[in-house]
Amino acid sequence: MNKPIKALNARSATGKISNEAFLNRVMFLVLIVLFALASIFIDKYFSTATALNLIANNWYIVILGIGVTFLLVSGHLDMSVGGIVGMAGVLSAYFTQPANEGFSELGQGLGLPYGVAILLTLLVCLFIGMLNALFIAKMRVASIIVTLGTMSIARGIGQVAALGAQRSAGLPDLFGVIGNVPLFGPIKIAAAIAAILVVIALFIEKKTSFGRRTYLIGANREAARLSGVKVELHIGLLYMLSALLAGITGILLASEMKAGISTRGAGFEFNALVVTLLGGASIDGGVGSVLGMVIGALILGVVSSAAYGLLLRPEWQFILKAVVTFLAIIAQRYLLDRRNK
Amino acid sequence: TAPAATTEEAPAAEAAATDAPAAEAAAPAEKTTEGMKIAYFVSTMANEFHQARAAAAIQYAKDKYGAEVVIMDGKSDDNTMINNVDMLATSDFDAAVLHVWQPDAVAPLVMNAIDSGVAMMTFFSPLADTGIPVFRSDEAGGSFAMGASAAEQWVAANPDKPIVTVQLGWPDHTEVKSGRTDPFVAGIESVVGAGNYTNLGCIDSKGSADATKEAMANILITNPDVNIIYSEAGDLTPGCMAALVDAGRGTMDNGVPTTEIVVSVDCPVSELKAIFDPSSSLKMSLGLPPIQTSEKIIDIIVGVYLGEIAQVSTPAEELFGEVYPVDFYKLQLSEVIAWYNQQFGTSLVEADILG
Amino acid sequence: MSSNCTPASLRAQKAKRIVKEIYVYIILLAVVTVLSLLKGDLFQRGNFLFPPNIANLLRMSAPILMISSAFTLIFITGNIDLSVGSTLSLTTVVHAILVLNGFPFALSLVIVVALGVLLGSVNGFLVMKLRITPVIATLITMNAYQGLARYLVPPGISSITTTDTLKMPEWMGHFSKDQVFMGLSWAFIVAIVLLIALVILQKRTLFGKYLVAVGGNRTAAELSGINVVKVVWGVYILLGAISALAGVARASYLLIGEPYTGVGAETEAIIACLLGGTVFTGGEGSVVKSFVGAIIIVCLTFGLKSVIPEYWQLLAKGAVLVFAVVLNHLLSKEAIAA
Amino acid sequence: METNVLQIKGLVKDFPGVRAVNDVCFDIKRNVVHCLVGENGAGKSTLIKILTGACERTCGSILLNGEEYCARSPKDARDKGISTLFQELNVVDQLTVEENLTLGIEDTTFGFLHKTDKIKKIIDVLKDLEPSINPKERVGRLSVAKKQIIEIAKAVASETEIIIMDEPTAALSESEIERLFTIVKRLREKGVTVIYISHRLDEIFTLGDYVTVMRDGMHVATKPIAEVKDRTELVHLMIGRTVIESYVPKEEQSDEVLLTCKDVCNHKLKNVSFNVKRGEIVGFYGLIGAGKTELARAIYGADSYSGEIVLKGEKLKGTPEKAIKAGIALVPEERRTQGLFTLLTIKHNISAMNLKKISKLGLLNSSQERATAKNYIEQLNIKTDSMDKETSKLSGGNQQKVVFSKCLFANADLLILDEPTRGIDVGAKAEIYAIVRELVANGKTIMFFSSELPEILHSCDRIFLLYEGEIKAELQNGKDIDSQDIIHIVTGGAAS
Ligand SMILES: Nc1ncnc2c1ncn2[C@@H]1O[C@H](COP(=O)(O)OP(=O)(O)OP(=O)(O)O)[C@@H](O)[C@H]1O
Ligand SMILES: Nc1ncnc2c1ncn2[C@@H]1O[C@H](COP(=O)(O)OP(=O)(O)OP(=O)(O)O)[C@@H](O)[C@H]1O
Ligand SMILES: [Mg+2]
Ligand SMILES: [Mg+2]
Repeated sequence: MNKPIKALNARSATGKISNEAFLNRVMFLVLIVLFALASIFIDKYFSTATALNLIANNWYIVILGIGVTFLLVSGHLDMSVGGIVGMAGVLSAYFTQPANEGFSELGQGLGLPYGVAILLTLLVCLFIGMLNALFIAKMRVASIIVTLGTMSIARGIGQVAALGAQRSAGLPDLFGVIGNVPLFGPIKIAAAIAAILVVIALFIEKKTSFGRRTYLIGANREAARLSGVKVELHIGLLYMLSALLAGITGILLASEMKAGISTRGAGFEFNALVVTLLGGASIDGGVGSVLGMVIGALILGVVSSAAYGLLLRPEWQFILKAVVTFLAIIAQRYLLDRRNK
Repeated sequence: TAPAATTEEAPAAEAAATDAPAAEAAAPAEKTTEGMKIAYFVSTMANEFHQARAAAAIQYAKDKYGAEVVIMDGKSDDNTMINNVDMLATSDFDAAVLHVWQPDAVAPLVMNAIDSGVAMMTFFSPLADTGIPVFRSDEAGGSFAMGASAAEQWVAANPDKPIVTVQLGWPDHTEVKSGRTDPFVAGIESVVGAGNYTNLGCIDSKGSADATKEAMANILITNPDVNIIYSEAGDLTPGCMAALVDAGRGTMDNGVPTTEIVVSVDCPVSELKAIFDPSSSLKMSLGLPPIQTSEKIIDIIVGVYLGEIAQVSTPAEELFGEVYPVDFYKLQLSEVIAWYNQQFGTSLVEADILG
Repeated sequence: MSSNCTPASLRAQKAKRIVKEIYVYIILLAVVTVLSLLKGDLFQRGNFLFPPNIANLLRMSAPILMISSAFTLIFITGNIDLSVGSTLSLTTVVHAILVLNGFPFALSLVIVVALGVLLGSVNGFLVMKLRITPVIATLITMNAYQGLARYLVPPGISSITTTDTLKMPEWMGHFSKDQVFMGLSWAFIVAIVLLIALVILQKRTLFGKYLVAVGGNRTAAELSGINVVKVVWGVYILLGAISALAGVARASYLLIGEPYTGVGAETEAIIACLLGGTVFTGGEGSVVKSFVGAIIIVCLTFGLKSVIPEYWQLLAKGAVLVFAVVLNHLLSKEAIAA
Repeated sequence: METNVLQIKGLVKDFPGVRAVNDVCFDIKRNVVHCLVGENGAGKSTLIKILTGACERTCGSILLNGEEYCARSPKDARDKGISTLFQELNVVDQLTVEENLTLGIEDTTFGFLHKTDKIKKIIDVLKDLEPSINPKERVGRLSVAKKQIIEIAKAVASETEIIIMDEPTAALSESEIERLFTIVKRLREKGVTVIYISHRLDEIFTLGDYVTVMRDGMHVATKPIAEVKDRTELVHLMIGRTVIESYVPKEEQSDEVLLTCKDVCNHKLKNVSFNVKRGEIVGFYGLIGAGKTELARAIYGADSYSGEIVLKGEKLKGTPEKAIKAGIALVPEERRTQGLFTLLTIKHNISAMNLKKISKLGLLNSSQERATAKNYIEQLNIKTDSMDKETSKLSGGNQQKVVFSKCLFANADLLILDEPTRGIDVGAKAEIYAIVRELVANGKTIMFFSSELPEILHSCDRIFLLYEGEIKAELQNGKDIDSQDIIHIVTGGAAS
């Protein structure tokens, strides 16, 4: 099928920086320029508060983006993350809600301690990840098809568990803590968790055999298998990792609003994919980086907040995201093309 | 606020009216409500008020009339709602209570269903063309009262900071506009007077907590001085509050507004907690009584079914239900709990709310 | 593989091939049987097979039937189009706007189908000319078209509908609602005609053969002088046009222009095609079976409506998709081994 | 009429970074078999692709029958009189034989297909080539060789003035090759010009009238075959140096059995049993489809099998990663799709099979990785200016050396080489043979799978002959080797 031009991830022959580092720098520049433009055209946009808000409001997409980046590098898509976010939120609430006296069916849960509820929720998320792993890694069905299915399954479980609504009644105060611990200014603990995860992911990506195997699989799955990489297991692990990260996101988001809402996370899968693509990853595998994804997330954040500031019409968001992704893909390809000539 | 049927629409309604008895004549002479089947439309079950309303309808219809209520969830989706109405004509239902967002689109289908002997009424949105009975809650009155109360509190605490208000919800929905958005702003205006406040308008938050959070966060970037916020549904409010907390706001100094006052709708238990927590900036919510609402609706539809209430009339018969604005500044917790327990069938005590 | 020639394994393979040919019909039969045994309130006297009920069901599902059968073609070429749902939404809205502003049906139909051609060719352009991977390219347009559809609806209302100054004409619903033949609507009849046309296209024309060639072995097709770009682009355009036709049908059914109406249509089309045994890697697929697959989905969606709560629907849909994937996998094992 | 059917003048083709065809000038006479030879990457296929319109030239001119010629697509080329049999298999599995034969040349009215005599004629050509193929059969169910034959039939049936064949015999059996030769000769009699590309130099001598040698995108020489003295001269022209000294099989063997296969069966293999001793080079020879690749992959654990494969006394568990752990490495048949990570750098390729060795607790040590890469680049003489160059930018031979490095770094005792010299030029081949010998000298054991008999005879101590998934004979290289016998056995005759 169509192969877009692919980038490399090391210093190139002539001693120039690698394509990946090059793209990251370009996208960082784009971020600065966009922020500057937004500051010129939007009153009160240029402020520390805005910058902090960008971080405070986009941490969830960064966490999801980590899993999606790894998968994209290995040549796979994950459209189920948004569904898992919704499901995890509802389940964590359901498991925690008191077991006996409920105000209504929606107030009645399993009455488990919060810690146990989190573990159990993450287990269910892992189960969805395993479904993905089974069908994609083992049966080799196209990842877009499988994950569209598991997206429905995950969100479906969330809807059934929340009876199509949300679970907020009777939740203990503890439920609302981890999503709301303030660090400084608007930055909450969730953002710090995202930052820590990013650092870990960067390390894994570049410095460990696990990360390397991900690139090997993305670059050539069959060669990787014949080189002794347990390809199916590895892809399976990546899907479970992605599901786990989505689960963590869902739990944090539920805690933040102190409610398990079954519609939460709708469209997050697209956002996660967009930021990863903005970061220079290619869907054909072998290329991409977590650092690029983080820059991509910030770009998307600037674009959507600027759109609100300018127009106050949310339908622009759809169009803008589409246009920005399109431009990013085309521009990155053009730049790499010229550079590698 | 009742939209009266215009004269040019009257002939259509009359035509329908003449059809209706014909259909009834075909049915068995004397009707009983025993075993009667009612399709009970709900625009979305993703809302606690609607869920409670649905549960109450099932219970009440069974206990009082021996009738069976089946919930038709519209899933916030026009296509689903319209499909559901379309299927009524060939269905096994004896009666249907509609709750749809596109009254114009379903009007012809409603006539079909009436022709095939299904008794019809509508909740929330009038189906003006059809002339079928409509039941609405008096949301406008409640919204107006809350707007006024919020404005009073803000002006008292922060006389130097002019009011900047924003509404989060559905800018494009006729009933939301006439029942919530506009009266709320009018309430504010009634306190401070025209021209003495800024209205950023109603921002579309696409009916989800996520979208509300995103919208609110972005509003705070460009309009950090916003101070009276009307979050127009219970399932949006968590998103609104999360964005405020993210921005280091969302709090109050022992009931005295410092950053903003947030007003909500539906008043689920979780909101009740926040409203009576003096350190949260969520201070009011428009309580709608689910049991009372449903009981009235079931009584009306049974009336229509038995022919006691006219199926169609010009203008359509419009009935109003009460609302209950829960207001930290105006009501005692004990009163609210009593109302809540009565309306939601719960057994809350003050300790549940105060933690 | 030539070595597997024992009579037993041959017989097993033949049996498998037969199962592969007919299973979609068996599933349909099973679904209908089960549904007619269940007593659902939505069915007259609880009978699913009550003809007006069936006619009703087919009337409202014409759009998804059209899209599913056409979707097969894009799968055959080994590509995918996630933007069909958004195309449906956008064209629904545009049709409603045109009709509201006094355009006659035929003119509006032509304009909207032309719009569909345009939207489809944008997809084709991104995929074939700019060589953006189909999933990404159509995910981009999926969002862009959805955004446009939303944008065309003026602020303050949620869909294109009768206003104070303009009234939706009374004929708006004719195409999808009038019962012209055995309770079926024009839209459904068009869907059937379309199905027949697509079958002929697939089986009897050069284009149909080239679809298989392109999906089966793209380089071979290129080297045989087939203009692969044109063929795939053509399928995207065809799919765009048919989605637009579906958009007209949907607008006519809803009597409004609803910008969210196509959400999830791509998933339904994918499920339908997979149930119909289409091979998503390209080269194989049957328009008729996808159509039957779509009917299965429609039956399940509406048939289960009053049997299980609405909020089970999504889970059920996901489960059916996974079921279809497994079925496809099991039945195509022979193809992989050969 | 011109004697030259085709005149190529100053033809240039640039790819980003590579000049694949560089100022090539030569003429092709009418009604001859004109062979084209050259190392891998010499630019043969690119030249062909320009001729057939599969890619555009950068500059230069081509005259067909004295008139300027430029094809926009393969179909256009065919219409103008040049049809082509491309290097890669180009059939559509999902279509029938008949549909494949007419692909791109169908008769239609208003876009609808209908049958004409043309189909019958093409099928006649096919029947002539291989009577056993049923035109209604789905191509996906046919063997690789039969697929190739379908393509040949299609090219032959097109009855153009010029037919180009780019390595047509790569997948054919001896008997099929013979039939092809007959057809090529018949075509020549009919006045067709055949441009024939092959790496098998014997075929050039058997079939060709003229030969053109290319090197590094440039034209080196064009001569009548009669004027070429022997293979050596041709090889000399191709690479500019002489190669391949003969191998003298080892006299004595170690007694230590390294690998034992007992009754190995799978979809292709039938009760394969043999053993390999430490320090040997064991050759496996058979025609395409004999099951060599399947055997290699089964031992490596890449394919499933029943039966027992024992390495150093321990039963192998049947996955590549376990095989590597046990001390086996495979140089796979298809370099680009199975051996190499073309997107990644040389460095990252070399370390891929043994990440453990350059890491501790899963943490990579990049200086160790660089040292490793440097070592192998020097040891195997990989021509590159940096170890950070992506392998897609290397030539075929150097790519194969990277694959070798990768396997060597896996530190295996037993190396399985499946067609290690397929598609690489003579010079690189010689280097590969040298590497193989050095490995054995260093105590490694080699299993050498090849469908080129000379190569097997040049390199191996012991030879197993495969036919239809079975081992038909075992030979000691050096003694009792009779090529006639071997061919007899691998084509299905009884062992003598
Ligand atoms: N699409 C392409 N992009 C970049 N370089 C290319 C491309 N196609 C071929 N090349 C380069 O052009 C040169 C000539 O390749 P070509 O395929 O013509 O060689 P060949 O003589 O046919 O080799 P072989 O014997 O392996 O078939 C090689 O260096 C190759 O890497
Ligand atoms: N169904 C198939 N589709 C495509 N290629 C196939 C198929 N089956 C086998 N092949 C390929 O055909 C070739 C012949 O297979 P096999 O392993 O049996 O013979 P071999 O003796 O190893 O031949 P080779 O000289 O090609 O290695 C191999 O390259 C194999 O990968
Ligand atoms: Mg070549
Ligand atoms: Mg082989």
